[in-house]
Amino acid sequence: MPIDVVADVMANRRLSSDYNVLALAAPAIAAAASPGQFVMIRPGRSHDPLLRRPFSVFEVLRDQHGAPTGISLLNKRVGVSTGLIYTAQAGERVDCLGPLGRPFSLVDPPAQAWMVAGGVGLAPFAALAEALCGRGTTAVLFYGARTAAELFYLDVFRALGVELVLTTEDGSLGEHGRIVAPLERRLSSQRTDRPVMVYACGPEGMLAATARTAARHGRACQISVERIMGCGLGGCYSCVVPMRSDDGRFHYVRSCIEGPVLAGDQIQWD
Amino acid sequence: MPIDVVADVMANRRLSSDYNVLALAAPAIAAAASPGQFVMIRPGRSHDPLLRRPFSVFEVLRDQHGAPTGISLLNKRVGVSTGLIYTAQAGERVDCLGPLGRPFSLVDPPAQAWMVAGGVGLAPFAALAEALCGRGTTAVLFYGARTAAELFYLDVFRALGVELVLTTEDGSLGEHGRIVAPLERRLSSQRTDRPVMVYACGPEGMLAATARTAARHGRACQISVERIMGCGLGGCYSCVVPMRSDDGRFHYVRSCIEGPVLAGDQIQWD
Amino acid sequence: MDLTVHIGSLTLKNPLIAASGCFGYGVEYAGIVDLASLGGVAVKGLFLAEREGHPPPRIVETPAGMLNAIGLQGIGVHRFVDEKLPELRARRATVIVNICGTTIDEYVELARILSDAEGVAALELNISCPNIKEGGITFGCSLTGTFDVVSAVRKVTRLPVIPKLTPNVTDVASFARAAEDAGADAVSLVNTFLAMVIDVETRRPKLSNIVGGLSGPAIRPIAVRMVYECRQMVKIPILGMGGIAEARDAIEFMIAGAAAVQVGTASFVDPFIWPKLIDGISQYMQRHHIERVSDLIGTIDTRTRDKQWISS
Amino acid sequence: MDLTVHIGSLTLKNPLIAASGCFGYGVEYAGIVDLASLGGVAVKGLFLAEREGHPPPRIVETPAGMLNAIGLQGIGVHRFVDEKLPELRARRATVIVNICGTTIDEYVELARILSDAEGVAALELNISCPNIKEGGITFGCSLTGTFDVVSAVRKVTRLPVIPKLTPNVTDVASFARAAEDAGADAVSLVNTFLAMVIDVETRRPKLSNIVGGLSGPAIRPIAVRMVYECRQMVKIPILGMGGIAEARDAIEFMIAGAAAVQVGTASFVDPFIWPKLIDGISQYMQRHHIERVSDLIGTIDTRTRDKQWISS
Ligand SMILES: Cc1cc2nc3c(=O)[nH]c(=O)nc-3n(C[C@H](O)[C@H](O)[C@H](O)COP(=O)(O)OP(=O)(O)OC[C@H]3O[C@@H](n4cnc5c(N)ncnc54)[C@H](O)[C@@H]3O)c2cc1C
Ligand SMILES: Cc1cc2nc3c(=O)[nH]c(=O)nc-3n(C[C@H](O)[C@H](O)[C@H](O)COP(=O)(O)OP(=O)(O)OC[C@H]3O[C@@H](n4cnc5c(N)ncnc54)[C@H](O)[C@@H]3O)c2cc1C
Ligand SMILES: Cc1cc2nc3c(=O)[nH]c(=O)nc-3n(C[C@H](O)[C@H](O)[C@H](O)COP(=O)(O)O)c2cc1C
Ligand SMILES: Cc1cc2nc3c(=O)[nH]c(=O)nc-3n(C[C@H](O)[C@H](O)[C@H](O)COP(=O)(O)O)c2cc1C
Ligand code: FES
Ligand code: FES
Repeated sequence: MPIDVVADVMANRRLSSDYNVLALAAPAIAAAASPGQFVMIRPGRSHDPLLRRPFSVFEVLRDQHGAPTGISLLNKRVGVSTGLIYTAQAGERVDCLGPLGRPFSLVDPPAQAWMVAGGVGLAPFAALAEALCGRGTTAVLFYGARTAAELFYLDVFRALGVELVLTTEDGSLGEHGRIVAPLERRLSSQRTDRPVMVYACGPEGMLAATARTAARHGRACQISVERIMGCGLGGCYSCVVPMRSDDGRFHYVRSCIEGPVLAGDQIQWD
Repeated sequence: MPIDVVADVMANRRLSSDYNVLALAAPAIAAAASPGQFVMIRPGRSHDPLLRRPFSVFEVLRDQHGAPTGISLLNKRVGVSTGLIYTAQAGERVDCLGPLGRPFSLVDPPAQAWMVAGGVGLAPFAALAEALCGRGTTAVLFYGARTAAELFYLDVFRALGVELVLTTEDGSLGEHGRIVAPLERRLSSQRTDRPVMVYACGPEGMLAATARTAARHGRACQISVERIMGCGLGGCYSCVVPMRSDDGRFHYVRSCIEGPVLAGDQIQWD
Repeated sequence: MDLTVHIGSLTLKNPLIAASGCFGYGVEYAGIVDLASLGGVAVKGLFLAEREGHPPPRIVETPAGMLNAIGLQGIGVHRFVDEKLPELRARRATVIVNICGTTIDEYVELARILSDAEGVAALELNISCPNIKEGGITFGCSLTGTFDVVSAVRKVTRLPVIPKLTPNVTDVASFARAAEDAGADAVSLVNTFLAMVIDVETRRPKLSNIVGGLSGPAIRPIAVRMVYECRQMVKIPILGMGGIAEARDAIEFMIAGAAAVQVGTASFVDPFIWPKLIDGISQYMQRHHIERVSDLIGTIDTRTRDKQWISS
Repeated sequence: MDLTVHIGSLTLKNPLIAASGCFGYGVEYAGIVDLASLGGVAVKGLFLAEREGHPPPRIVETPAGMLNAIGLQGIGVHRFVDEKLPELRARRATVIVNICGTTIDEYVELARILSDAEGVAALELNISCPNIKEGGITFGCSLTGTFDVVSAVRKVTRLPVIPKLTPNVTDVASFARAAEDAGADAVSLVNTFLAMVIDVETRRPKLSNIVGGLSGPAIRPIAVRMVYECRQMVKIPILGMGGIAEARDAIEFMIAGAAAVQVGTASFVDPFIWPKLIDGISQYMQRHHIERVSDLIGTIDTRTRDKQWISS
């Protein structure tokens, strides 16, 4: 069951002029969260902004004994609430409801885990990588951003033993271009008897391309979708994603409770 | 002409669980303000709360050379915006428009100045007392509050040479009861050939009683009224006060531009 | 302290109802709220058949409000009765079913089916959904349409019949009167205000449906006025709603004339709102020495004051 | 870059007008805004005679909005012409006079007086003030009333005639049509939404007038929808308003169909808003390579998308 806490801001680390990592004191949510789940955040108490906003659980924070103390969010400033989260100061309080949604399902060796992240779509993968590496699963992170300065936490992933494949749109780091290109090449070169699970999160165009690429290569693919969410609990039906129906048509499912992680080959990309 | 500044909060001094003094960096407003004028404050940038709120200029703050650096507000938390002002932290920014309205007119010796303050109605009198004492005018502050802990800045007034007459509703300091009682007695005992100007700010009941008492004793009285203000500039007609007309009826004047200081004997108290 | 209120033959244990479309089918919230602790649960608007609703984007936030154009995605009445009602019954929820139709016959058919089902406490007739042409809004914007659909449903059910009125009319009270005349047990108001937001960068509407319904605190003062107007026009109870986010707001609607209130948008913001609302109402009653919450209904004091002064 | 827009025979130097009742008689703001820099100044609603208006409290804040029930306090048309118009003229303001009457004859009389006065650019007929019974709202809520008052004024003046419509009706576009049919040069919309707030501690309305008009960002999405609806019904220009607080909002109204916009409540919050709005609009035009601001009017793109996905 999700819980709602008034979480103290423990720290706010600015990564760039648009990105920051906000650490929230929320031990119970931290203890309950699985990789791929999200929280609904409300950074103020007025009616403007009104609704909460969904954020992936980026890291589970722990004290020196390993006990969960809180979570962090990787935030990209795009509008009102993400702006408030960008400027939040330690000591402020933020309403935090979670953990919510269906997490990623993890794979064990010999299966490999390939994570595909675009921009702020990196958010669910820090926790996922930790969980995967913890069970010895070989993990690769395909990570694309606009520019080198927006490729974050590379050391953290390296320290976990994750292989990094990077792209930037301006060519300032890694391969020049979009992240689906190296993913595609690697899928083509991977022996088909070596099991691979593809995980993806990022802009919708990238998700669609990843799902199609994975499908073409016969690889299962778990997509974390990002829809506008009114409630995060299945109450409002705002967050729907079209899923293929048996009759060749589609039906809408609520990505907050049936997702945010959905099977790439079942989503109706159009 | 009023100016609008995005003022840095320089300090926030809590006086009690409801009262605080907020220091704002606003040199130009500080330089232009006269005692009795007010500013329109907006402590946030969202549409909720929406409108600015009026606050008296409490102190004009100066650097060591005496140059104005900002103003302070004496704030009493009663609702949304005053709540935000109560919790504002140094470094936050606050929209501040002013100075606005007609100030008190000052009196010179031998006239005495008797200031009558109820609760947060103390706000305009720190600046007024400073100006009056600066010109050698004998000043008395009649100051009533609920309880001793809500009588603020007594030392400041004493240091200026202001005589203090205090009342509390619970009798914890000064006379037990309301402030109009000692004012009334003092007016009765004051020789009529000794000129006195009464200044008053506070709850409306107190203002009406003060105005009536002053009138009964033939003393001029300047009242600073507090009305709900939409704009502070004469644009909305929300802040009106009924003033006596020659024909025995009344007409409404906008207290933001014709006040907030109005002649007590011309206000239609009813 | 007595929190019960009466809506026709129905007694609610308190005046707080989860608003239709804002609480799924109720079962989604079973882990968060004790459904039996609510005065009622108005489930998502149901047609006879399943519907997919509108393509996303389906909501957009606005100042102190939100627009929605869900398009009444839903599982249809049969699956509701089979799949959701048993759990709602087991959890002892007071279930108000919000029904939508294209024709009077559809409303009648829905009413028949739901009258036969076990565990339905009342029918709320959605004749006010602004987002789909076939969602009864043609009934809701016409006095005779309102009268006709309410009378037809009235004839086939013993359940309390509660038409839900649209605020997008000149004189909402006349619609309340038409509903009362047709035999409604109560009226619900307001549904959402027809509205739109345009993305200026693309010049396209932010909702796929172009227009949507405005809900949330932004509309509260209009909704309170409408409840107040209807209170003067009809005797049947009013279920008031529109932007309730705190106990104070619920009390405001009751003072304006509502016998019970519904909460929609605010429960998105705070799904744990229900016990807070009940506590807040109880504290208010204690502070004001009010024994029965129903003693608040319609007690607004509108004596004009000659007084020019706020306090004194 | 060309910011001019045309309202009938009138050319405004930009589409930004100070909304009536929110800018006094204009002269109050002369020290803050260069009045000549505005597209127009709609002065406070004027009756023939002086009026004191309603007792305070006259406004109350609501979520992202405010209610007002000023009650049209005003100096009457004669004092306006004598005392205010000369200064407005001297400051080269484009003056739109908002007029109110109890009878058609009063509107006609006001129109006559103002047509003879020097320095009036247009007449805005206030047939939509929700706060006073005698403020024309009876005309504003009836199609024939709207038609009759507009035609009567039309006959006696060559000034552009701009009825201001109320949003408190089922179908605002039909009122725009009635106004157009009667010879209006443009329509203004929206006036405020009838609303109320009750103080739960005292159970009294927060406004002395019980009800008041809701304005501010809260109503913006409803107002935009109404402009969009009217745009489809009439050819005459629309002066759009309701909650505009940023350049983006003004542009949104224009894309929805407004030829010009008015700003009320937001100028209380930020009296220095005008140059910011002009800058914001200019920057938008530059970014989107728009040469004439009038090229924005009604350019909303409502092609339905089959697309299920927001970005791609
Ligand atoms: C399951 C999930 C997990 C997410 N995780 C993260 C994360 O870890 N870090 C992060 O920075 N962002 C994340 N997002 C996206 C984030 O929720 C939006 O960026 C945020 O809601 C925008 O809020 P705002 O007030 O800043 O923007 P607004 O001012 O409301 O709008 C700005 C833009 O953001 C879009 N938008 C608004 N609300 C949402 C929403 N709920 N979802 C998606 N887009 C929206 C609007 O269409 C608009 O284009 C996640 C979204 C989902 C659904
Ligand atoms: C000229 C003038 C000078 C003032 N100086 C000071 C001062 O120095 N220090 C100080 O603490 N307060 C001062 N006030 C009062 C202060 O403006 C209000 O307390 C404040 O506006 C309340 O805002 P809020 O958002 O906290 O309250 P809200 O949540 O808006 O309302 C809470 C209560 O305050 C009342 N109220 C709301 N707005 C106003 C308003 N504009 N004026 C009066 N009452 C209002 C409401 O009726 C309600 O009862 C002054 C008022 C005026 C007119
Ligand atoms: C997402 C959403 C879906 C809604 N669906 C329905 C519905 O199916 N049937 C209905 O009668 N009202 C529906 N409504 C209207 C609400 O029940 C309620 O009347 C309105 O939102 C005002 O209340 P609020 O401001 O508390 O949300 C919906 C509202 C929202 C926000
Ligand atoms: C305090 C106040 C007074 C108003 N007075 C008038 C008026 O005299 N005549 C009129 O036509 N509209 C009047 N209005 C309505 C505004 O002109 C405008 O239509 C409405 O406020 C919506 O715009 P906004 O949201 O930008 O304020 C008034 C509005 C306010 C807030
Ligand atoms: S966000 Fe409300 S149903 Fe998914
Ligand atoms: S506050 Fe607007 S006229 Fe005085």
